[in-house]
Amino acid sequence: MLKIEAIFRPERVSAVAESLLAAGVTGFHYQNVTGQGQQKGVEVVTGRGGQTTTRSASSKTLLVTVISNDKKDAVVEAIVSASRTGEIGDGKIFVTEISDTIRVRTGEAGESAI
Amino acid sequence: MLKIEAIFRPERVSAVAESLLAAGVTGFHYQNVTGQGQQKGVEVVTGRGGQTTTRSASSKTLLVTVISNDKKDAVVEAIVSASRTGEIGDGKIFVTEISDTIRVRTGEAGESAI
Amino acid sequence: MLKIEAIFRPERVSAVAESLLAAGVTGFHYQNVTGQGQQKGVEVVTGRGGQTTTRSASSKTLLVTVISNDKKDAVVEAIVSASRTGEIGDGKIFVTEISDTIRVRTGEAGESAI
Amino acid sequence: MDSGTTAWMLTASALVFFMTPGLAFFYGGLVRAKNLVNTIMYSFISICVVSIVWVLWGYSLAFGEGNNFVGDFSMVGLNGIALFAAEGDAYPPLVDVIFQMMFAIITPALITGALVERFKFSTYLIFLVIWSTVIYSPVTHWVWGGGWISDMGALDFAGGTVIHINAGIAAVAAAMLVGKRRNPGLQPNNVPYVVLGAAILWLGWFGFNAGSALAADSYAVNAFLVTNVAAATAGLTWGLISMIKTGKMGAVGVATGAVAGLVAITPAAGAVDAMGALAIGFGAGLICFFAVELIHKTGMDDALDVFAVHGIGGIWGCLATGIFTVSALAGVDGLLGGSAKQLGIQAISAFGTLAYSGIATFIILFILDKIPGLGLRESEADEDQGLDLATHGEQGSVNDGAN
Amino acid sequence: MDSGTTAWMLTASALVFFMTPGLAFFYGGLVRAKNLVNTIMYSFISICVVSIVWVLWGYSLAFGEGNNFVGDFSMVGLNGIALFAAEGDAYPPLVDVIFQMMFAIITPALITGALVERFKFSTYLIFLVIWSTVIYSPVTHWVWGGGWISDMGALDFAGGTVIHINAGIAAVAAAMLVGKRRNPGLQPNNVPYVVLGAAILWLGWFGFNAGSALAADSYAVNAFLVTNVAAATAGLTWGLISMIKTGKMGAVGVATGAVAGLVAITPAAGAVDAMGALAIGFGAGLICFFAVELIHKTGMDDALDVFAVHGIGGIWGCLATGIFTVSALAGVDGLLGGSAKQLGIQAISAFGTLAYSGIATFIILFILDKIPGLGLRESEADEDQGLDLATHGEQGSVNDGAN
Amino acid sequence: MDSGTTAWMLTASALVFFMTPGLAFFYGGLVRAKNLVNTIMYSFISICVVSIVWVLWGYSLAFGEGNNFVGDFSMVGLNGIALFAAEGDAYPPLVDVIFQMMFAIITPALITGALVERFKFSTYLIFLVIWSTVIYSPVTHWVWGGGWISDMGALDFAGGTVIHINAGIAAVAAAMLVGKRRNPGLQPNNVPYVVLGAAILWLGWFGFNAGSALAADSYAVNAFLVTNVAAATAGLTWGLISMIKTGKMGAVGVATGAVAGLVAITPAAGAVDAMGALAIGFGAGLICFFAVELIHKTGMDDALDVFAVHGIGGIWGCLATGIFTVSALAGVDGLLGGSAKQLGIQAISAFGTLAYSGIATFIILFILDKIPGLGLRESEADEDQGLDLATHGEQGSVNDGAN
Ligand SMILES: Nc1ncnc2c1ncn2[C@@H]1O[C@H](COP(=O)(O)OP(=O)(O)O)[C@@H](O)[C@H]1O
Ligand SMILES: Nc1ncnc2c1ncn2[C@@H]1O[C@H](COP(=O)(O)OP(=O)(O)O)[C@@H](O)[C@H]1O
Ligand SMILES: Nc1ncnc2c1ncn2[C@@H]1O[C@H](COP(=O)(O)OP(=O)(O)O)[C@@H](O)[C@H]1O
Repeated sequence: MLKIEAIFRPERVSAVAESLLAAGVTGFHYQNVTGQGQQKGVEVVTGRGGQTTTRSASSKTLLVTVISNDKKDAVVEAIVSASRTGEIGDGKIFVTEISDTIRVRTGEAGESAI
Repeated sequence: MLKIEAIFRPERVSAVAESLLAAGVTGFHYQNVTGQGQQKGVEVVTGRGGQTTTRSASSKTLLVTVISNDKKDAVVEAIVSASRTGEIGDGKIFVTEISDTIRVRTGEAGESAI
Repeated sequence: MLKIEAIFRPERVSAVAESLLAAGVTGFHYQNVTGQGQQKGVEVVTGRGGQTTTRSASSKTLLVTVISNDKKDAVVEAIVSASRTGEIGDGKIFVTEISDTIRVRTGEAGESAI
Repeated sequence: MDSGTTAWMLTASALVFFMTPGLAFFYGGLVRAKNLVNTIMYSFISICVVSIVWVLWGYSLAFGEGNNFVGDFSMVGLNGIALFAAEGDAYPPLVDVIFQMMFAIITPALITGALVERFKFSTYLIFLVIWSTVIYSPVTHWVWGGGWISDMGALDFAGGTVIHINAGIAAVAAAMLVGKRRNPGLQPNNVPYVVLGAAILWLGWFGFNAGSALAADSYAVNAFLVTNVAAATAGLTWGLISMIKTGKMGAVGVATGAVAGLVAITPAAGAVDAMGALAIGFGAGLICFFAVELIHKTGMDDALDVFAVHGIGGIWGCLATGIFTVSALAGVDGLLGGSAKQLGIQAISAFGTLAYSGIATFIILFILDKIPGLGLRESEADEDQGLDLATHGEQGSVNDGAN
Repeated sequence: MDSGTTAWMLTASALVFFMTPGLAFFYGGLVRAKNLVNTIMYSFISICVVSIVWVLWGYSLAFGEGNNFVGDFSMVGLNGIALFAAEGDAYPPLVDVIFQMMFAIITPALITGALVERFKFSTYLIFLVIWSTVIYSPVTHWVWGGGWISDMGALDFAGGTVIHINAGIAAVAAAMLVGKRRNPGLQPNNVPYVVLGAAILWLGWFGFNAGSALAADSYAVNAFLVTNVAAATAGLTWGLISMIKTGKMGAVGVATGAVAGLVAITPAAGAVDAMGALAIGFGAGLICFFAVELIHKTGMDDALDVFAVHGIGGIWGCLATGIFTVSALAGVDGLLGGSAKQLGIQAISAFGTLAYSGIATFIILFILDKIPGLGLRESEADEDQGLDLATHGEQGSVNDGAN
Repeated sequence: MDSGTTAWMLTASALVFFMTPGLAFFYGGLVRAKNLVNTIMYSFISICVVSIVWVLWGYSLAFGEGNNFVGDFSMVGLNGIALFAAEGDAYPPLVDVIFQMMFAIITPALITGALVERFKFSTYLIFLVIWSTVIYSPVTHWVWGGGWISDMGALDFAGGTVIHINAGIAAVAAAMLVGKRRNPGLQPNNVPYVVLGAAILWLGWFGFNAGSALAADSYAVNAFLVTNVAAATAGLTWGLISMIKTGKMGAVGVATGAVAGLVAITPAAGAVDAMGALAIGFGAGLICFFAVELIHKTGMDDALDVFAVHGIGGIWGCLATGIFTVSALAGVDGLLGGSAKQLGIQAISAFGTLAYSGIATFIILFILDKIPGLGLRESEADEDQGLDLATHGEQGSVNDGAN
């Protein structure tokens, strides 16, 4: 089982969600995070409006989904295709192996609980 | 060392927290996330009140705790027992092996830092 | 590749961010979480002001960064030095091995995508 | 016609109108985030429902000739009320309809503090109609419509009995019948909303009390002054007690204290001077603070302390009016002026209201609870999920990119 | 000079002033979180820009003698308007400048509901100046400055044509030309802001309608009453329809309904009584509710339903004035009083305004769109990121430790 | 008695009251989220504390006969002030107590913008009492109580020296003594709150300035008009400068500019016409904008720019009154009318206030800092954690399921 953590622009979250469902993902969750990378960041007005400053961090969405190993490529492709703009700041996808999944409602564990 | 990530209904968080402490967990953290799974989602009124739509995603709490391997079953049981309602949407528990833990205050590492 | 998850006091986030960049980290993201550990928690006034109660959970920041294995010590040191106060509640750092990273913008994978 | 008085009554009516949205925020900030919209709606919808009830039959039941106990149906639909001021009128007669309408709106909204986070919204809509008709209008008639309380010579300048004692005891009945929340929260979801609400209430109360002079005159000015003094004193008293007890002065406490002071000065605003207001405010801060503590111990889940603040605060104000009355203003002496008589009259008016409103509200809710399809309480699942989504299909605030 | 009337006009002006910030919150709560500041700014900056335009030339164009269609430049810079009330004046002449200024401010702000989340802010600043000058001032002249609509004998007590039909049809032109949002949201970002905004609008509307009596008299009092009754009825009607259709009564729906009721009663506030207001409010709730549904089906992205609420609501109010007019108040009979004549006049005034404002707004925006460096729409990237950061360098709320 | 004037003064007092909660939101929105409640409380508690000080002795010290420098204790506890208007009074004498009370409340609250996010709350409570007594009341006496500034013939219609210069320079003393914040933030936590606060301030300022006519007359109407014009012009000026410099017009900038305009027109509101107000507003936007920049460079941590906006804005207004005065209104000519004399008098009044308030505030705070158990600053740990939790045990908003 793999955990896919994807960081991308917040306005893409609906597109990514759709794309994931189309790729056969059964569940996921997401949240707002503040992200910093190579992206210049966002320009914010400081003080009372006299200067702007580049806030290096910018708003991103972090989406997490746990999938079976064989879906990895499809899922990565689904996320990339739905969130890529080609500009710096598009985000990253991290893949981690996880050792177990349990479904709270039924208590079932392993692949079938995903 | 294992990282337990549990997703469940927000209103259960106090119950889960208590249950975890009873199971001997030393620390955890949690946050609001938006989750999507098999659950139908929540009905929201759209526009000015003429229709409702089912928002597939619903509010969930994601709680994370790092524990030693031997506590896994007790902790999973603690979470399941405190968050199960038996209805779709109860949530999932994901287990990941982690390689190290460091306590910021003392710098100590490994099991004892958990 | 390692994923470093650090929990620390929210007011330290700028210091940690700077310290990480100085240590050569290329990106990270963070968010507010509610954390509970040994720390007594925060005193909140309840009801209309007649009593205070200790809310065991307190606000923390969770910062996540993915790095190459060789940077682990430098990064941990960077975080610890920037977030330690010496008081209970300083937080924890968790290290997990991850199996892959993909950069959305370019599609490149592995170490170079970090 | 006196255009100055008319101007002030229009302004005062607008200010009192604004109190109900203020209350929506005061109460809304105090509940948990998942019930914020629902709590706001309890107040906001009262504006809609009660305005209609009032012009259709509420005003007539309250101010129609009728008997000692209730008005009549002579002015149903405002029938027969002149559109234009007659010679000698200080203001056009519809001013009374407007100004009193705003009081009728806020009173049932006050009750909802007791029942938030679990009461069934559709039942509440019906409750609003019945309660306004069966309880609010008659009690108003008692005090201002020529009923037994006014006959007795009780002093209630701006509605301590009609509004606060009345709503306070109804809150007890509601809290008892709807039962405790499954899982009450620890902290208010939004303290700025609580302060905003309290500030709007305070602002509106200038209209409430100074408007009750029904003229732009010296009584109005004095009422304005004492209103501010009592609220300030009660707010500070509450804050300081809280600071002494816990080391912290919370905004919620100061705001609640100020509201308690406003409640207490309401009946007295035409009868006491600034020094009396200091005393009444101090008493309100002190008494209501400990009333909250005490009532919490009873285990009754009056969620936002309506009885402690409006009930007890209202009773204190009602009695204090009998104590601090200045004869230059009210024409009668209070206890401090050497006469206990007024205090006795005040006490009777308070207890009459407590008894009638408490019992009648209990009966109304008891019946509504039994009617199939109604009932007082939302389902457990809805209560857990939060009533914003369950009842209104809305969330207080949404900030995920997907929206 | 009548100090009571002066007092009321000052108060009414302050209340109408407050409506524009209220609108900022009403609209601001309805958009997505990333456009909250931008939406608020559309209204707030209108206060700044239009106040200046108004004293420099707007007032003169609206109220200068001029001809049947537009005023003149005789009072540019308020030149020649006496600072002091003359003998026999009910109030100092600057009262008209003030009171009318507040109307001029809110009208273009109303339009912005159609174009939020994508309109270019710098172009909007220019649009404000042009629209106020070329459309708002003339239409005001038609109705209140001695133009053809007033000559015709149309009844428009507080500006149903001038403000609401005018803004409503301008919104259609704006929505058509700026085009659809790339990705409209599902839920409002902040329901309490919507309610706060609606409550402030409602409050301010007492000044708007009762102030339009231009005196603290019986007309003002009646206008106040009918304003409240219509708003309450429309809000409840909307909420109940929504409850019947979806099982849920949302706060956004009730708030929108109340605004629709306020819009509809605006022209009628000096001509109908409380029972007429009940009918107008009920009609507004019903008609505007379904207008929203219908207009959504056309695919036009009038984001916050300005045309359905202000346009259709305004037309309904304008016609309803011709139906429910009570001759005791307005001096003419409505359809219910047996005369269809007034209804005809009302219809002509509505259609005149619709035609002129719709076409002229379309032309203004069409030209602004073509001017290099202007254009109507922010870039796609900015729209996606949200206009708060892109245009104002600000975020609605920030709560990360790093700040 | 003039009921119209009384009605207006009651309304104006209510409007000025509302400014302090408005300020709470204006300031509260600008700090970081962890200090939101604390910042709101600085303003809100001033209502409670200063109301009491004012009726007990503050009013007497300000308006008692006394000497050229300060009043006396003759009206302690409002002793001797008639409850009823005498023959020939335009309004009941308590109107002065009420209206002036609201000014006394907001002035120290203005200062807190300089010291937010680190000042010790318990010390602040004591500071409120002392500052009101030792500085506010005397300076008020100078200008309106028959003291040396009024003797000199200085024009200060609504309190440019008493309120704004006074608070502005006190803010400098406070910022210097309390020292810099450990870690000032980058962005305001809540821009809508900033706009809401600014809008309420603007609304309230109509009461502040037009109420200072002490009558519902032509002066009040003119004051209302110029208030709006100056605020609008300053807000737009600020926004446009910001747009030119940074490409972005932020809501915080426009709101701050509007407040600067309101400050600047305050002393002039009874002496200039709408065109003068345009000039004063433009000047305020321009001067205060660059004052903010300049003062930031000094390194003094006047957190919310109180000195730049209220101090510099107040001085500009004070001098501008001497420039743009229209003799038809003020009875004297300004510089534009050909006389430099008034300008000189204005300058002296400004500098007198600056000197006294600056030095005296410094001394008060210096002493409070040294008193064991008091001190000016919260602990470093508390400052880091945020004063909401540390001082009040509250959080601005809470939205985790556990609550
Ligand atoms: N090493 C990393 N660890 C965790 N998050 C990262 C890392 N690198 C980038 N990110 C996240 O990805 C986002 C986009 O990265 P950025 O470097 O700006 O653009 P790009 O991925 O297009 O090169 C960042 O805002 C940050 O949230
Ligand atoms: N594969 C997954 N990866 C990540 N989160 C998941 C996954 N499946 C479910 N979830 C989370 O668990 C929640 C509950 O899942 P759901 O399928 O609705 O109900 P149940 O677990 O009872 O079958 C979802 O809202 C989502 O947040
Ligand atoms: N086992 C754990 N798993 C996840 N988070 C933890 C764990 N232990 C501690 N934390 C987090 O670290 C924070 C600080 O821990 P705490 O025990 O209070 O102090 P310290 O680390 O200084 O001993 C907690 O608030 C919690 O968020």
